[in-house]
Amino acid sequence: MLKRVHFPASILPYLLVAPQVIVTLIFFIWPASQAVYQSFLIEDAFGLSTEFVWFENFTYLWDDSHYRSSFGRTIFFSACVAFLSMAFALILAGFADRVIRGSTVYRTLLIWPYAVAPVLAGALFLFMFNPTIGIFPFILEKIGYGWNHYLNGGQAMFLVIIAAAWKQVAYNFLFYLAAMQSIPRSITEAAAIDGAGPIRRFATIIFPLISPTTFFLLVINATYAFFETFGIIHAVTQGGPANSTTTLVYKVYNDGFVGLDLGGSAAQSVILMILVIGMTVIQFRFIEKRVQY
Amino acid sequence: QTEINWWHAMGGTNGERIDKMAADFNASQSDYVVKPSYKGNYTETMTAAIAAFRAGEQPHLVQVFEVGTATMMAAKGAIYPVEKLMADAGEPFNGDDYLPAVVSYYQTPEGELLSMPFNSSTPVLWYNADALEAAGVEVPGTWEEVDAAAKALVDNGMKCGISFGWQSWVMIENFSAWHDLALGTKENGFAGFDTELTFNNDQVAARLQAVADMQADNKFVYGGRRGDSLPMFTNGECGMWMNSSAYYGSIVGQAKFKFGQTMLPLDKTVADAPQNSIIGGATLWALQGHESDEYKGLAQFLTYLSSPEVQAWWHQETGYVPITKAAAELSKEQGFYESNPGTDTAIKQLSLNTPTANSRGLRFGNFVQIRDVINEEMEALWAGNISAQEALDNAANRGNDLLRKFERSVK
Amino acid sequence: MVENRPFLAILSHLILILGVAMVALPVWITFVGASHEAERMLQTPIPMWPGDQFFVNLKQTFWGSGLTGTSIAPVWMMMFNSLLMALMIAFGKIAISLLSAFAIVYFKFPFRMGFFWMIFITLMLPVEVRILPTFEVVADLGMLNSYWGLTIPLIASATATFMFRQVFLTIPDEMLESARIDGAGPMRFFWDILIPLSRTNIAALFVILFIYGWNQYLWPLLITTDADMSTIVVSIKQMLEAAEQSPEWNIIMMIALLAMVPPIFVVIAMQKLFVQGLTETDK
Amino acid sequence: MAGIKLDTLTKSYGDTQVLHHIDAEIEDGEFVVIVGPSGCGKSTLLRMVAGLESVTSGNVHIGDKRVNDLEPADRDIAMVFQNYALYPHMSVRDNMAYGLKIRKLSKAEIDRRVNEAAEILEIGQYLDRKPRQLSGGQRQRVAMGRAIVRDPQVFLFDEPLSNLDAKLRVQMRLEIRKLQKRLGVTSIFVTHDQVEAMTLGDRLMVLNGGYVEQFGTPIELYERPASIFVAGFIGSPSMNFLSGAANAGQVTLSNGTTIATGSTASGEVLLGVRPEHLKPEENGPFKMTIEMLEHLGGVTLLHGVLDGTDTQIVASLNGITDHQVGDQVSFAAKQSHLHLFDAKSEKRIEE
Amino acid sequence: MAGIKLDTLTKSYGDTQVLHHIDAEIEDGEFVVIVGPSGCGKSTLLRMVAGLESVTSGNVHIGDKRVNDLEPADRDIAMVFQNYALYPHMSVRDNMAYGLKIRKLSKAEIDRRVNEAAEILEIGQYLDRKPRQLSGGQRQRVAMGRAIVRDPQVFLFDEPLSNLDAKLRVQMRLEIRKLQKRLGVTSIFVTHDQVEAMTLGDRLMVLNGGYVEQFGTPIELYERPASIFVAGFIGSPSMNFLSGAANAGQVTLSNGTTIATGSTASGEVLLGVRPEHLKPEENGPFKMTIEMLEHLGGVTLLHGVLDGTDTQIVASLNGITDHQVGDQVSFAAKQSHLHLFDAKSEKRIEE
Ligand SMILES: Nc1ncnc2c1ncn2[C@@H]1O[C@H](COP(=O)(O)OP(=O)(O)OP(=O)(O)O)[C@@H](O)[C@H]1O
Ligand SMILES: Nc1ncnc2c1ncn2[C@@H]1O[C@H](COP(=O)(O)OP(=O)(O)OP(=O)(O)O)[C@@H](O)[C@H]1O
Ligand SMILES: O=P(O)(O)OC[C@H](O)CO
Ligand SMILES: [Mg+2]
Ligand SMILES: [Mg+2]
Repeated sequence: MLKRVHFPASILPYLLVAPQVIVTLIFFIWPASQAVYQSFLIEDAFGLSTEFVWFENFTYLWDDSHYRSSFGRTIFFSACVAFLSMAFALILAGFADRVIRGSTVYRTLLIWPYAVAPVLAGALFLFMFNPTIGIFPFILEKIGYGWNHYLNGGQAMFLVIIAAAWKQVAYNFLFYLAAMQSIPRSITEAAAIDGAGPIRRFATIIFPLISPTTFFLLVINATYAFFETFGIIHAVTQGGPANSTTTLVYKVYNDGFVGLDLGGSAAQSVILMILVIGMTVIQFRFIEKRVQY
Repeated sequence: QTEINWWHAMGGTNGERIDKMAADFNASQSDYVVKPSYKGNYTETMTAAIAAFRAGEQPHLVQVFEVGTATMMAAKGAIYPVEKLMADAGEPFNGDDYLPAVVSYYQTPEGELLSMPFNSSTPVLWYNADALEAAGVEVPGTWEEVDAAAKALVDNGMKCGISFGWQSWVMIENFSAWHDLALGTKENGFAGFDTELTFNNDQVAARLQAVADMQADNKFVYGGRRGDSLPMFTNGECGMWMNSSAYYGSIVGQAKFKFGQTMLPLDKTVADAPQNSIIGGATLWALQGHESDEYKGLAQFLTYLSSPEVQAWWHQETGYVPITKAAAELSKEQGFYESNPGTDTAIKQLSLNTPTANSRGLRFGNFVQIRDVINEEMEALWAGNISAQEALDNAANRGNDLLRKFERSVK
Repeated sequence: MVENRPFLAILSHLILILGVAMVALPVWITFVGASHEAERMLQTPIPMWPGDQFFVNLKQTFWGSGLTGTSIAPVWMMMFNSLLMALMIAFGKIAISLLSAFAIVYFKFPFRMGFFWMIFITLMLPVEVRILPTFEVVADLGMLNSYWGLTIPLIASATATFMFRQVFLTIPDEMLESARIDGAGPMRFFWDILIPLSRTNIAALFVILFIYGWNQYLWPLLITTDADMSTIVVSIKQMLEAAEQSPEWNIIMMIALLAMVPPIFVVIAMQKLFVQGLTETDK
Repeated sequence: MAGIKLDTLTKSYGDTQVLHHIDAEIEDGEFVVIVGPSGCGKSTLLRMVAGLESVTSGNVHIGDKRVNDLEPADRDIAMVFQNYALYPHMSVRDNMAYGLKIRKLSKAEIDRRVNEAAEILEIGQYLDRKPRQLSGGQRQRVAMGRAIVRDPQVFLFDEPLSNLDAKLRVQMRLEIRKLQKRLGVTSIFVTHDQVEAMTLGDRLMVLNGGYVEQFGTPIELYERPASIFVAGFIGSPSMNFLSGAANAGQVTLSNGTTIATGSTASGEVLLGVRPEHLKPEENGPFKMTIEMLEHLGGVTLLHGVLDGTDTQIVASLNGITDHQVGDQVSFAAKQSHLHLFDAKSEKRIEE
Repeated sequence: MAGIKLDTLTKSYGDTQVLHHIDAEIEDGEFVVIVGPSGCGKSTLLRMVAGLESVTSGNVHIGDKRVNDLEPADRDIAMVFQNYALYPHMSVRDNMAYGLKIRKLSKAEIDRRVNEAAEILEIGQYLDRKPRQLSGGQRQRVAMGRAIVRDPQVFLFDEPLSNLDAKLRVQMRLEIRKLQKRLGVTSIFVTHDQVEAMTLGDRLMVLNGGYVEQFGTPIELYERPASIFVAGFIGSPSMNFLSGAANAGQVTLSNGTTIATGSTASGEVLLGVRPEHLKPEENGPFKMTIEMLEHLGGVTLLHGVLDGTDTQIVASLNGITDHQVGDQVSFAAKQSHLHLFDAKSEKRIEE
């Protein structure tokens, strides 16, 4: 997929990439390399005394069962967020695709949570689920279920998951609807003539055909859940109770910013960077040769 | 005019009061301008200051909560001990003017005051007087009575008997001091960084276990790590609440019932009489790296902040303890304690006895993280996942690891 | 659709309306919250219908000091800061990404793919995980407490570069050929042909980046110490913090509402371009 | 097997009526082609038979059954779409088997039918490929196969050849024709290509703006087009139309030339004559000056204007002729090759 | 105005050579069509003339100038692309004016040229529309207009008609032809459609796999195709090829029939005869059984197999014939309509 023709070579392309490359070098490459360097240090908070310790920060993490469990937790959290928001979006898109008139109206009505800042989403859900004044704990109590996410780790996890998923439904819906609308009508018609009812058509034709979108969204949602939900967790649970909502990114922040353990936090950053690069490569390869029928 | 930057962690109404103090100071003279900036909660403010210091952009003055003391202290090149600052600037300063329970927390073993006490608090027991009366119980003085009162409140239809916030501070640090128990070796860390945590003793464990057991019939309900449970008290859900005296301002504003504050309950199985409680809240640290002229202004400002009038006002508005003896006197003279019974509880608690090695306070490195660890383990206890002893053992073990890390980092 | 049964159509609408209701609920509650008195918001159950204090709260929030004593800049000023930051980030990212994508697609030069990968891999890392060193760089450059410091470090964009690359690749080769035969040089081609042809994508990206910029939290929190530079999203978190002491939920909800309005407005106003630009190429 | 009856069928979208009173009976086993320009309603009509569009009024019968309210799946039809509409994620085999699986046929029966169809269409070696791995012509065959395996009463085709290149189109056209004859299934085939229509259909239905212009065999349409529209649509190059006045068995063209037609009609008429029916003849009545020549090898097309008028006229002569641009040529045409149309109604004037 | 000279031009992409030693002289004002199957290198050749592809070896001259190293903009050419390559965001007027603006012509001059071109092409009323608001044919005209305003020495066309539907294609083909004659600009036109090639070109260059198969007038190509490839490519339906052995002025087909050819050639040959040159004649040498009939109106195509062989054979007869499937028919062809090709080299055997 490269261009057949190019402009003749000159210095111009270097000038064109320069701003991006310079910003990248100064504000990314350099700080990232600093982070790598820091991950080999034990340092006091003010940076006044440092000791080079090679991989000690890493081995410390390796031995730390809390760090290991935050891995599993992050994966669980991401999987739940991705699954919930994608499933909900898929269902809505499936129905929106059916209604001939009004699918754009529904799109308008569904699109905007995308614009809400994670921190804000967190604030809204925190308010709705505030054990004392929140509306949901009130309702839940009426049906005999006690809500206290300050105490109950499962509930806290549930809360951040739905807040994160809520924000992402809009985005997923957009892509699913677009994908469904781009399936040639004649294919669903052919299936109808072949005798497949709406549900069967969805299961055997539409869903398989939008699987590239599903895969794409999976990557996007996983990335989102990994990183961008920081604001939600920070606003809602701050990783608690008892670590039950501490994800990897939150832990990097918490150990570095709250605990002022810079070396340990930098080591976690380095591990995250490696993870991200892995995810990026997957995403890149996927987008580059998008699965297409 | 010389600008003096002051980063603080006082949101809400207290933030307004900070602004007022700065504005008043600015109006009182023309050489200096103090610029307060709200930087988020205690941890965020501290981190912001440290990050700024590393980048050479530090403020002159930063508010750091008591648990950050060890970290700040250890950063010898970064901080400017206030006693020295005052001396260098030629401002009058006399350590004896301050309440011993307050200053002792922030002194070097040699007795030099490192940071300026500003908003010091101590946990007290807040109670809903109307509810207690309705349930027909007296204000409790011991844990036994707390338990009974909680039962009576619940039986009388309340959703919960007692709750508390800042649980490590209230239920472990202050519980230990109150009953003269050590939190760790080496005089709770005052005598050196090679200290180990020892709060996982039978007494604390028994107390926490008993509290955990109180959850069964809602005599105790957990409501979050810091002040999150305040609405439970002000809403009338919980009849009793243990937390900082500094919630006074908020409770006055929000409670629609008659409330009071009393001393922390005594655990008779541990001690016969209370020792003294330890302070919380925060102090103001001066940071290195500015012009001497600026420090001069800063010193003036600190003098201003500690003046009896300012402190008395601050104390009466917020519930933080007055840090100087003069301010306490002034409040008394103004008849504040008489018209607001119970508002002297904090001072009384702090000055109940001469502090012992166990009740002077604590000075553990990485204590912000250790508090996190304690919070985590206590939450696991409240959730019923582990026993009190397990929770404390875990916390002490993990805490000790952090202490060792700290010890290395400041070598 | 194939089946023309009205029952299915009604069912579809019902489910969609239900879905919309579920998605909208949090904001409804916010709106309700913003329309009552502070006291009412502390009594359980909190109301489900709007009260009559909306404009009172709006006035207090927008022109007044906002939440009592957060002692940060007035809300309109924070909104202005947010707006400026969002716009600078969005335009900055779009500009430099357009240029670099142009270079990468339309020129063949040594290290071309090297640059591309450097931009691509590195920038995927969120600010959160490299924030301290980045902060130090910004401080060293003396950009703390400035709009430049708020924006420039966030301005490099792999996603935008990648997206424009994709867009440019889908522009038929004949456009370039035709322009070359017409005698257009590279920059002329860029301005006259490429930019106009990518405008839906630019618009879509603008929406995404505006929201990205507007919603920044941790970075502005750290980089600004001057109350006058504070942004609205940062203030929300600080208000939640302060809510522990003085829970003025009505004002918090009002500010939350105000903080949501501009990005939501941008998304909805540019919805069509946004959806087109997003789903036609990025996917 | 079954015939199809369309009974005063109409279709409207909102206020716009796109099909007007279509009546037609299609015999069992017949191959009917619906032909007409883009937008005339061909697809709509076909889709109404398929059950993919609702009927506004009138009836559709397949066999003896009124099928207006049946779902497509229940009408026992199979359809081949312009873009083939193969399921891209299924192998060729699964594409063909899909409808049978839904109908819960036994595995053995499905295999039998799929293999049989694959053999007929010579796509046996592609059965395990995905559609994207096939060429256009192969995809076309798979689409046919999917229709065949179902063993339906009716085949419906919506421009199934228009995505193929010219050569392949000719070839597939022959194959479809053969296959339909062999299977004997009643078929409706939609196209806008008159050559396709002529070569495929037993009968052609010419649609124009939602009305049936003519319904008859290709030869009928060629020889006796019912209207100017049909006359111009069928045959290539298009018929020449010359305006004139008819009177007493002859037509006087606008340049004064009179031509004997043997028709008793009178009044304003259009005289139609196909390019291939114009034969050079000295003193022939149709005189033109050649403006352009097109040598197609087998035939040569002479383009020009009828002398004394501004009517464009085309003649098609066999072989490579040695005419030059600028030459004046006269043509004549047999009386039986002249067509008369009423200038107003544009309908054929029948003797 | 200027002629074009291609001088042992070759093109390779990496190791694969896609054009082999192309030599050609195109006269000033001539209209040359390059024709050949997909992938044979037509576009590549054209783009080398345009300057959009580099020259691997050899030379391109436009007029007297060697242009190998000139930028496209400096070659004084204009090009019309298959997808028109109109700038979608510019109005028709701006599309046409763009190149002139870059050349810094005065506003008045630009207006004059654009209006003139618009008039020639009858697109005056669309000048303010955007390309997407135009139909395919109108876009095509705009693309032409953009080429015309430049007043170049050479027009280059790369399959400019292949996105149009059949009718429009015929019409635009005529227009392009007229326009080129009127403007007299040297033109190269690429297509893979032989009808287009035949009707448009003064001369045709038939390309196959990067080699020039033949370069001559349409009639030369039709009457004396230089190879089997050209013979099969030019003419529709395609020429029939019958394998046989040549000897002493006659060819013996595989079924034993002998046909006099008057050629002195001997050995394995292919005998070519066009469908339109087969005339029914009792006892004619070409006997076939009809397998299928196609009535196209003007002609009827008879498809069948040459008796005693399995060679497919097609005959094209004028009018509507009354043959039936299954009939046995014999055909003859004039000796001058028989073509002989060497079976090995596939080249024409010249007498
Ligand atoms: N869903 C619809 N709503 C409104 N009008 C429609 C709809 N579908 C088709 N039409 C109109 O009905 C008319 C007939 O459309 P139809 O698709 O049957 O034409 P067609 O003959 O198949 O054309 P083509 O050769 O281009 O496929 C057209 O004018 C079209 O615009
Ligand atoms: N950039 C390239 N790199 C390698 N091979 C190429 C390139 N461009 C074209 N080719 C090859 O050169 C040959 C000629 O291509 P060209 O586009 O000239 O064919 P064409 O005759 O125009 O075909 P079509 O009728 O399909 O347009 C093809 O085999 C093609 O695959
Ligand atoms: O709420 P405060 O300000 O009294 O502080 C409570 C704790 O001491 C903080 O560590
Ligand atoms: Mg159609
Ligand atoms: Mg080509």
